Amino acid sequence: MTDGMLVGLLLFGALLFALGLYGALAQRNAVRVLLAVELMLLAGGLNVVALTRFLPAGAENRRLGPLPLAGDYAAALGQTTTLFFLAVAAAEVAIGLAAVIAAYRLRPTPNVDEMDERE
Amino acid sequence: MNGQAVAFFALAAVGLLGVIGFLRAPRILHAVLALVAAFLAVAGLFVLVGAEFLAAATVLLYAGAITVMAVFAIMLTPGGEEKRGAPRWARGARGWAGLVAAGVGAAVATSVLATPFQRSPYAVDGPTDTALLGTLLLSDRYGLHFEVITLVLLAALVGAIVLAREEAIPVRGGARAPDATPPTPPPAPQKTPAALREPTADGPAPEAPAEREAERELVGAGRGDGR
Amino acid sequence: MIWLPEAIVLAGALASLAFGVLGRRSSPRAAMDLALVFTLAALLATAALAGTVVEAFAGAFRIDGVTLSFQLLLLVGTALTLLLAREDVGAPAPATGGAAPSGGVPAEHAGEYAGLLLLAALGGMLIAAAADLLLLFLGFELLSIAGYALVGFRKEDPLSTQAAVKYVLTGATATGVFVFGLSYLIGLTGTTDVYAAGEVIASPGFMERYGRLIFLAFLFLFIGAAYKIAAFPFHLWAPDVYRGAPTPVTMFLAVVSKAAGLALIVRLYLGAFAWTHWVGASGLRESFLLKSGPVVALVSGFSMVLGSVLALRTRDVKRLFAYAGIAHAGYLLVPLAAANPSMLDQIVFYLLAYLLASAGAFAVLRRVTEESGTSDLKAFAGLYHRAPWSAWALLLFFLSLAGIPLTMGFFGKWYLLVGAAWGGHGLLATLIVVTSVMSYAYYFAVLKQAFLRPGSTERPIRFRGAEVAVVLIAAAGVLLGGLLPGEVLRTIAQAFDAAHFFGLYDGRL
Amino acid sequence: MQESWLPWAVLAPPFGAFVLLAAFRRPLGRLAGWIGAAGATLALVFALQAAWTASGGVTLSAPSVALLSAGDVRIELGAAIGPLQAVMLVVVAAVSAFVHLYSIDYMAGHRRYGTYFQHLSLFTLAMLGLVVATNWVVFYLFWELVGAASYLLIGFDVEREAARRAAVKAFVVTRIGDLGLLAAIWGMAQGAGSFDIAETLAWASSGAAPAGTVTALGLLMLLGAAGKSGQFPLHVWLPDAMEGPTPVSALLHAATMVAAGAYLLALAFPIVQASPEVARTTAVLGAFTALFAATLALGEEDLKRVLAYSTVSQLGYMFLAVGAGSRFAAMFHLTTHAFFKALLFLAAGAIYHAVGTNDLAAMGGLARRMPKTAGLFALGALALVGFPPLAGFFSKEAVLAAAQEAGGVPLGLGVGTVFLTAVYMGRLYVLAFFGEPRTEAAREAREPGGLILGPMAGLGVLVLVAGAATAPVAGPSARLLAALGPAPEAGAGLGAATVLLGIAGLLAGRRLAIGARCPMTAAVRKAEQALQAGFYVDACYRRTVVAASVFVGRIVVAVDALVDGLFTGTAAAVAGAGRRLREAEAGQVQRYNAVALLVLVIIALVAAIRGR
Repeated sequence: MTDGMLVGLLLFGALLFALGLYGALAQRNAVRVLLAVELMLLAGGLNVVALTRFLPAGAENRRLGPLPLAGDYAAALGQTTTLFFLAVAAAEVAIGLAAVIAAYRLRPTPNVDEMDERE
Repeated sequence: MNGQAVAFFALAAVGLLGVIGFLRAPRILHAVLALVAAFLAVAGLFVLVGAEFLAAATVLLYAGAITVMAVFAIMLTPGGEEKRGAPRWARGARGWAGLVAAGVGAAVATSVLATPFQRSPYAVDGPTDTALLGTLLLSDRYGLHFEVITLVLLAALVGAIVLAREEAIPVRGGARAPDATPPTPPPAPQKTPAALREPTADGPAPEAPAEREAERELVGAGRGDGR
Repeated sequence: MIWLPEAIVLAGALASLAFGVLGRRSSPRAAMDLALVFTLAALLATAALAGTVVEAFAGAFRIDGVTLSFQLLLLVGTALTLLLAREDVGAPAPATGGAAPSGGVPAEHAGEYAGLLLLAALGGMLIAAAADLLLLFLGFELLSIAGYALVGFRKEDPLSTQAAVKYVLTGATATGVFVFGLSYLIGLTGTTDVYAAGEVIASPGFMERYGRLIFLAFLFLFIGAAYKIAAFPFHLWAPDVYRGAPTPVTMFLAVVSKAAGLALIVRLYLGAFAWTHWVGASGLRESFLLKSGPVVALVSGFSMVLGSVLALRTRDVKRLFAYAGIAHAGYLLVPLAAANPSMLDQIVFYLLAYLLASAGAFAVLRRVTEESGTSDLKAFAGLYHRAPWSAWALLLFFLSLAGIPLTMGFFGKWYLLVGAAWGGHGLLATLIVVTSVMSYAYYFAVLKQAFLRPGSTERPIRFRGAEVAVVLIAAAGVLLGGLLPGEVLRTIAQAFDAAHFFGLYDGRL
Repeated sequence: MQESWLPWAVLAPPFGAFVLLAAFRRPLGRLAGWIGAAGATLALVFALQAAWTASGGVTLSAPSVALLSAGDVRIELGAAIGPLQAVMLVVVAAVSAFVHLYSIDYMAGHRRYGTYFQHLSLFTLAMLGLVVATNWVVFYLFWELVGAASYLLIGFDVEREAARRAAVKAFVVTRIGDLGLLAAIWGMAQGAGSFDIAETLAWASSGAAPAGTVTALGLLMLLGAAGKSGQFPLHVWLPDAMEGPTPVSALLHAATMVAAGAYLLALAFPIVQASPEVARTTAVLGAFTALFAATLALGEEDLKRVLAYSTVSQLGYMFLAVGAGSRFAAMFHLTTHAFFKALLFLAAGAIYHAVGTNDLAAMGGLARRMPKTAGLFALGALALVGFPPLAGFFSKEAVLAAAQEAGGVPLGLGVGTVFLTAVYMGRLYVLAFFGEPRTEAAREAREPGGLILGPMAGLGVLVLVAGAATAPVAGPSARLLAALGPAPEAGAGLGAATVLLGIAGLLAGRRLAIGARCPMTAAVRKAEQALQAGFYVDACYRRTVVAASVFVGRIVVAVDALVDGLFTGTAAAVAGAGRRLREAEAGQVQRYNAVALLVLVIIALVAAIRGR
């Protein structure tokens, strides 16, 4: 992988993250907000995978000692990390959608700004 | 410009278009479809950097499970922003959010561009052996993580069931009825939870308007009427 | 068996969940009692580990002074929450309709209620024990996700479910920010180990090359974590969520969640960032602390001021606690901003004071709001005549929270103040004083209702046994800490020596 | 320095009484009063013993307990008694004992009899603790506790709205001063690296501290003292504090608590002295307050409020003395003032019992109905005005002699105050005791019982003899006061002048009292209205301090509205400012997240562009 490729991937990740953040902050529909957050998480995953392909800086470390297959290990580490991100993303969406449905049952609107019960 | 670069730019373009489509589409189901395109593009990028297993997982989880879940939720909660124009505050919020997103994007992009990346001599290219992933996941260190993630999913599962399940007991104050109406008698016991029923026209009368609306949206979204 | 406390809590969670499925018809409260027994057992197991410094799971899991002191705080908070939550189960919802501040959790969900509480506590404990970036993140998520569900537990109240939605959305956004920061940290350092990441950052030439991105990573991680303690800038979920959640869950968020969030910040910030030194390009020694300190100070200062100002405007007691909690989050960050050798002691001591006083106040608040069906300030009118002892207890708790002498909170604030002065942060010290004075105003607003205003009724309020227990435990703790602060502090400092936390940097484990 | 348990022993009896009363006040019934009185009396015995020892020039130091330690900084719960502390202890314990005894009858039959004595014991404990503290943190702790006890006692009659409001006002206003003290403590600890009182004072006066810092610390401390002692412009709470029971006024708001401010300055004397600016400010502030409050007293129609303004005025004398560099004069005046002002208040309480009001317009001719009370009141009044051989004459002369050092203006103000003091006391006395009874109650007024007259008589004796405390024949007391500093030399003329001024003032006061019932010209009436409005200072507070918080809130709203208006282009947002603040509490979490995140975005951008 080349320098340019890495920078391209990181820039794409930054863009994905920024757009996701925009969606999370500006969308009114709760489902859309949740999906926008997924974009942010995916951007993080992409970053790790790209960076660990390129820079296994932790290949030697006083605390962890030398590692076998340093380069492959680092790449696998990055992908494992992203797997965890994916799993967490799924859990967040599940609970988020459940909450939206529960709120909708009492007050039929999926829009966050209309969820404003005051006594 | 080699093949890799071409593939990268193509995938990135598809991804961006997908995300923008997701943000701009007036109908939420269109938005979700656009998002699927973006997810697939990211999966393609994963293949490009040699993370094939991850690509498969992304397709399954994001393009598959999460999107389907979202569609379910959308069907169950009709009446989105299409109904009325955004209130004044929402227009203001867009300005703020745009400012924040632009700022964050600019900060990260500037930093990335200004950083002199240096490829480590250890770095490897080519696809990663999926077996290594498996070994890592069951290693001393990440075995613990693996167990904890099951707990996270367990918590999500239990929490989602508790929240989304419709109680057998009647909900006080008229769950479906608007605030002003007098309390309606509790609906007759239903065999299937309402949350899982298909939106058909033969439902109980008080619930019809909401579900009709869902139907209308589905039709409008061009996904067929399911009948 | 250094993971015994976690194992016990996990067993408790699973047992409660199983009990909820199998035996819910017989005696719903038994699930809560079961959970409480497991929590107390875990408390004992944790206490038995005092003084241990050891690692497991290839260094991902670490027991040291910080771990144990935070875990003890979390378990005490969880136990008190369970005591309060016990009364929620199967209790009839108040007759005032959907907008009531609290209300019953359906008896058939008792098992899930207890199980999720314990899972959330387990997430907090994992945070406290994690020396691994991913494990920290997973603990954070376990705590958050269980919390989202708990907030929406009063399913028949729109306030509760809508609070859950807001909590999820804000939380998910914060998670996104956190993950993005994490991706850069893990990607650039190539390791998920907190301390190893710190070593990589400190390695020669690394910061020259990747300093910008590392700083951004720190910024994102810190902001994402600040959400959990309801600190600026992700602080505004707190009022609505505190208001809508069942009161025991509000207390859990105010106390346990905050402690866990602080553990997250301590582990992450001090482990990987703040303590790293390297020789810069100019040949001078540089430290990350100098770069990150102002950010922490800013977040801390904004939290204090915003929380205090907003608290002055509210008339709802649960929301008031949320705003005050934002200010307290600001206080708790002061030691990190004004880094000094005993900052961990300061945090733990203040956290303990805050935990005890809040728990007691929530116990009183729960009963009072339940009786009157509203959490408006006027619910407290005439409390002195309806339940004099609880009114006095409330006075004690509020005095402690406001930091008035002879209570634990006073010494907590003094200690922070000393620390801030020590670290040379005059402005933060001033803010502590000024916002404390503002806090007198809003705490006294409640006390004024309780002592000086006639209530609409003179009918005595009868407290449930579990609530009385919480109030008594909290009052005893606040008084003990107020009268013998030195002893309490010494106990904290000795039994759970925070210095071990930095042991890695001294060549010790 | 001498190791001794005595400093703790002084605190023990009131503490014991407080605990007893807190635990068993209901079953104790009438006994509660006696327990409180016993506690105070025992404390007095220990205080006298400590004073005796301290007069030998030693400082009694009690074993201390470490309260907190943070690195090098230690906070110790210690106690010590030097000459300064000994004087203060005796004054506090003595007045407290008399007030306790007096209250046994005075408060008899009150619904919250036991609670009253519980609060009183708590106050005595806190006040004594404040005096013996060796550490600023502990000092501050007791300082706040004293304030809390004051809050409880002012608002003791919770049923009355006025009492509740006065309690809150006292709490808030003194807190402004407390902030100053807190800041001063913090600054001293910063500079000296210690919270120990002796160490910080040594640091401040050693010259090691930068002059600017010392001045700032001194001014902050002055702010703290002014808040507690009701000095201008923080005096507004003291007259309102008269809503508390009269014995409370005598103990807290005349003799001891309000004198804590003067005591603080005497304690921190090295700081005051180390900075000429602070000394000058203190002297001018004190002298001005003395005159200012005396003027306010002229227009009051309420007996207790006249005495309250008089207290503010006399406290001004103490500040003047400290500022002029004489700790001796300040503490001497503090002592005598405690005795005669407590006497005056107790007599006022007796009148209130007999007439049922504090309104001067409802009195008159009481001298015939209550001769003993009238006599004792006259004794106190003459001491206040400063007639020899009463206590007030000597101490006031010492203050004025010291004021000569401070320059012409403070001296002039101080001497002028002598005249005004005589005027308002003369007017008060004539209105209350001479002429014809103006109400039925005044006609039926009766002398109080022995348990009320007794403590008054006791204080009367002290007022008679305390003037001689500095004379060599007095032995220990003279040595004790002499240890505080040299007695200022007074010219022979000064004493004579004050006496003449006093006589002239009394006569003028008599005229004023009689004239009060004559038709007055519009101008005089208007001036009097201005005086009764407290020189508008109260209204001024309402307009500034209270309004300021509202104002800040409005600014926040306005800024928010402005920003919003920029984005949405709606001018209506400005009009709906009030509604918008409510919205800020409501649920639009997303937008607020966005706005809040903006701050961090800016940091990120700056970091990215600057390079780390």
